[in-house]
Amino acid sequence: MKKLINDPKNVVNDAVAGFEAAHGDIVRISHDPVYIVRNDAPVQGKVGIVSGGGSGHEPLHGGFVGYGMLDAAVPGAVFTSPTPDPILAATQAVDGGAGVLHIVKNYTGDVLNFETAADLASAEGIDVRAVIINDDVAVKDSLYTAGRRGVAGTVLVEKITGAAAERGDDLDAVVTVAEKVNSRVRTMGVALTPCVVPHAGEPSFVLADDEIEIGIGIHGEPGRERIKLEPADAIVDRLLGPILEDLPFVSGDEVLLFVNGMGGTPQIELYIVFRRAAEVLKEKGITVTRSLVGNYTTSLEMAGTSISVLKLDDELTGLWDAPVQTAALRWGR
Amino acid sequence: MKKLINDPKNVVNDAVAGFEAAHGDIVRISHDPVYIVRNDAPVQGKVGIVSGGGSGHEPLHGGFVGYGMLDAAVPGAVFTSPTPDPILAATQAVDGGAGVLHIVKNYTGDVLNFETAADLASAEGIDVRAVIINDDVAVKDSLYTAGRRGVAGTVLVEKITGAAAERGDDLDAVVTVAEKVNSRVRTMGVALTPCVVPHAGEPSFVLADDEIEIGIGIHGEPGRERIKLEPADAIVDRLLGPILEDLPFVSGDEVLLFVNGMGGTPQIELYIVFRRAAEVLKEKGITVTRSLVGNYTTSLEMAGTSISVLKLDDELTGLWDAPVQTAALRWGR
Amino acid sequence: PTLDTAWTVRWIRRSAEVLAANRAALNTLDREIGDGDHGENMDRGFQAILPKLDALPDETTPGAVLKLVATTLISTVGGAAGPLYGTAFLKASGAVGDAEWVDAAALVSLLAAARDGIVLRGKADEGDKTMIDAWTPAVNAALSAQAAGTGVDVVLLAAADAAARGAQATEPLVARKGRASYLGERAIGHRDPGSQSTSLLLRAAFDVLATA
Amino acid sequence: PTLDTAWTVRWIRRSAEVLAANRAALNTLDREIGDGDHGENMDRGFQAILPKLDALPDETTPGAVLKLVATTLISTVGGAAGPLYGTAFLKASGAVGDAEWVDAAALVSLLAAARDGIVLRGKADEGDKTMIDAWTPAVNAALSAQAAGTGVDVVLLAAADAAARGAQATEPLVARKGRASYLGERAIGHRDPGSQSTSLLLRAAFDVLATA
Ligand SMILES: Nc1ncnc2c1ncn2[C@@H]1O[C@H](COP(=O)(O)OP(=O)(O)O)[C@@H](O)[C@H]1O
Ligand SMILES: Nc1ncnc2c1ncn2[C@@H]1O[C@H](COP(=O)(O)OP(=O)(O)O)[C@@H](O)[C@H]1O
Ligand SMILES: [Mg+2]
Ligand SMILES: [Mg+2]
Ligand SMILES: [Mg+2]
Ligand SMILES: [Mg+2]
Repeated sequence: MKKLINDPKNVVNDAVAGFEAAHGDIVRISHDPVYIVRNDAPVQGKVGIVSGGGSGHEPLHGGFVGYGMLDAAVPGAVFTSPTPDPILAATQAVDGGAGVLHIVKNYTGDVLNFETAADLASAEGIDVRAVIINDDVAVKDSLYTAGRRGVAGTVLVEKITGAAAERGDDLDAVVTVAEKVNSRVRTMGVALTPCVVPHAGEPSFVLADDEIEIGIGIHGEPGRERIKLEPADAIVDRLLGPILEDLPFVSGDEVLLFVNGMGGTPQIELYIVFRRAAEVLKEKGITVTRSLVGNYTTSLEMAGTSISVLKLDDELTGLWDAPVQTAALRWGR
Repeated sequence: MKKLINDPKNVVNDAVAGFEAAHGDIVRISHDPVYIVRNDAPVQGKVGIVSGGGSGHEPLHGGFVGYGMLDAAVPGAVFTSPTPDPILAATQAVDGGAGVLHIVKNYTGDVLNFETAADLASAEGIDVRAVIINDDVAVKDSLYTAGRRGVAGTVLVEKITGAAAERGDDLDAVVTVAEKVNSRVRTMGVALTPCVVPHAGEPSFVLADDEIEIGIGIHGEPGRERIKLEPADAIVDRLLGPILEDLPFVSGDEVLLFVNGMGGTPQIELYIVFRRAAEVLKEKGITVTRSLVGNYTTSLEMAGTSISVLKLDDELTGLWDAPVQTAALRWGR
Repeated sequence: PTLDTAWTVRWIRRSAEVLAANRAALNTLDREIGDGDHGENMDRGFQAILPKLDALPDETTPGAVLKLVATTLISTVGGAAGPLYGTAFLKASGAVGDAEWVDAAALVSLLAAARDGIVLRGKADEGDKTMIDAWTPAVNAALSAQAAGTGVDVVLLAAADAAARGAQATEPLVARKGRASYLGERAIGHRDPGSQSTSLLLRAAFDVLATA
Repeated sequence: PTLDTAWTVRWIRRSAEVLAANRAALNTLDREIGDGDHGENMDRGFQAILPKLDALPDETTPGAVLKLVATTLISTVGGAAGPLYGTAFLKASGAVGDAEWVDAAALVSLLAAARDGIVLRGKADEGDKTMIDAWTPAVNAALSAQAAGTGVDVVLLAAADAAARGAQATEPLVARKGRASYLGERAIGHRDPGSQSTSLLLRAAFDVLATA
């Protein structure tokens, strides 16, 4: 394991300190308990948006704290949900009197810890609601499992919901927007190489030199199936098929196409993936009107990609286009 | 070699087509010869800024085409300078009557091919000037070599020079700004793992499990020395020392600190690097007033980082802050 | 043997030792069908308890110790295991109340309350390939032993043995809760890490009794 | 033997074959002290020439063939080698002018002009560990042979042999131009890839003469 780290136990603390040093114009940091909060929090009268989860997916979530997106992010240890204390503290820090929304990826640990924090915050009189993100179509038979996982689609939920809160929507309306985005976005990923959790020091799984894992999770959890490496276009077709069938997306839809890098994949490859995905959508009569390409929901140094497709309408497009000013996503200001 | 590609020979073409599909709001693409040009080029009366070089360093340079930065980028084959034809065509496409600046990283191939293109463009009556970027302090004895290499500092030159052109500076003034930035920025990098050029199919160099390469180039060229892996803070100190001595940077300076990812390094590690670099600068009385962290000048999937420090003054800070709208760098609009 | 405050403290200390020793092994189990951090999570939580045990007031009850464990786990472990074990210890603490020691009947209540707490939060059934597959057999075995009129040592041993068998019995299962549920058939042949840590915890409870 | 248009075309075709066969070997040399693409670059350039050779008009001169090679290399190779070899062939073309065939004296001028073109663009001195270290000995050997009154075959053989020795002699050198110059002492022990491709090109020039 070769990493640019000091003590594996300090990875998150060191990184958060670096984030603070780099982005003091956008965020403030609480170091104990650890959370990242928008510089001007709490914004009076605005619904506060808090997300969080295990570290190792950067820029998710800290990179999305700022005007028009998240009010706070709570990073846990690498790939481990944060505990309730920092979630509670972050919730308090962003409460501007209009209530707080928790955006939670659907993992047992995240759900339970956010639940506990929400209970504690409610007990202190804060109106807290949660939306659980589960955009990953790789998980089958979700009725009989912990359900589908929350993966890269989370970025789109955070951006659009953040814009709704910023324009002044009340808590109910913000929840409705978040649920709407979650219900209209589908994602599937592939891994070419595993990642190495710093404290573990070993790869999270092993792939042969000619193998890839279709349907990989963002913590290196194995996916749907392990197959031989194929040309990029064939891999894209494998990812896009289940995505398009699931909603389903149909001819005439306008969509946002998001090609996400898992952390270790060169950008040039992400654009090769985007090319084919856009081509397939076009063949099906689906119009790509917005796009996002880059490392936005990563799994440390894993090589791989995920494709997300979000069915847009005028409201979602408008909220997507609204100004945002975070470390990792910025436009309009 | 596992990559999300189709035919290795089509890597650049496929990626450029994907870039076009994703960023049609910002750029237009010429496919034969291949170059990427700002949507509204040529901008009448504005100095055109063209850069380019081998592919594999994305988002450099295509990701920086757009308002406030480059007018065109010319991607060569992976790690291979483009030929004069596309450089000439891009130069013609961005000439708005005020002349064109070529921003060229200091590699023999880039310098020679841009030189030939400039000769051809001049022969057609376009006023072309070139600035050669050589920010890499890893190369010693530069008097007796091909000189220092142009590495990540190029991004800063492109941003600031682009802003100068956008505000209406004439060609002489734009050249002066570019040279000023180049003269005030210093960079050094480290590799933890090599990269694999698609057509080669083999790693560009071999590092043992506990070895790192200090002073690596952005094409996987070996660097100053190969040492055993050390904690991140110690590695940062090794990179920053030669940078600060070289200009030199001194107490009282205001700087832009840029921690660049080589492509395969998780963002969390880049922030660990940033933390220490900012700490060292602070100890030396140097103030970090602007920062940039991320994968901006990459070497395919290489794991590693480079640190760049740019000595700011009011003019450069103002130009840095000026609006920019490109695929990879965007603010103010 | 008496399950008093001293036993409770010894149990938790021994658990911390055993989890530290099994950190890598639990990580490996979790890497195979989860995300590889279960050993890390449990070790972090129990290490955080140790200094607090040292700072406990002289006059304290088993229930108070269990509550301290609960709150510390909740605030340091994270992941799925943090809230689940945290709730388990919280409910266990509630079950023993202010008593100065735990008799066999109270021990059964303690274990049942812990298990019920986990089910309340995690909604897992037996056979879902989770820590419940260690807890439920343990509770059942403890109940049988206590009903047969045995002492706390035999009850604890029965619980620990049943948990160990329960953990092993997760191996052939397909998971329906937790991260392993994403794997479908591919989870078969791997032991659930949470059931293994449960087995380690209950074994420690007996071991410190035997070695007191 | 005569160095006419047919020879020139055969030379370039053979060069394309030899470079394709040595693609990986040249990449490897370049990977060791550069960026690993020299074989790829040269192969791409010479493959691009082949269809153009087929399309040449019947009436053409050695100089016109060399010019076609030059422009094709310039517009397809990129990197350092593209402009350098491009300029070399351009100057070589200029040196032979409209002649229908190249005699020994013209051959020496051709080689010298090629070498001078490379120096003009790349500013390398002998001993800088570049392709010049193959070209300059080749030019000198050709000149000596021609001065001694030998035929074009002997002149070409002398050039090819000298280039081969020159390429080999780059191995102990520290580089002062090109990417290898960044390496300092670490370039020692590795052959310069451009000197090797020069040696291959000049050998091909002789070989197609011998086998005509
Ligand atoms: N819904 C649930 N009910 C009971 N136990 C569960 C549930 N979900 C997960 N677990 C237990 O938690 C263990 C994983 O804990 P841990 O690895 O620490 O958390 P995470 O899965 O968040 O990484 C599993 O092995 C399983 O025993
Ligand atoms: N300034 C120079 N003068 C002469 N030859 C040079 C010079 N710089 C580089 N070369 C030659 O070019 C070769 C490298 O070519 P190539 O690998 O195709 O280009 P690049 O270095 O751009 O990747 C070197 O081996 C060397 O022989
Ligand atoms: Mg976890
Ligand atoms: Mg090259
Ligand atoms: Mg786990
Ligand atoms: Mg090369």
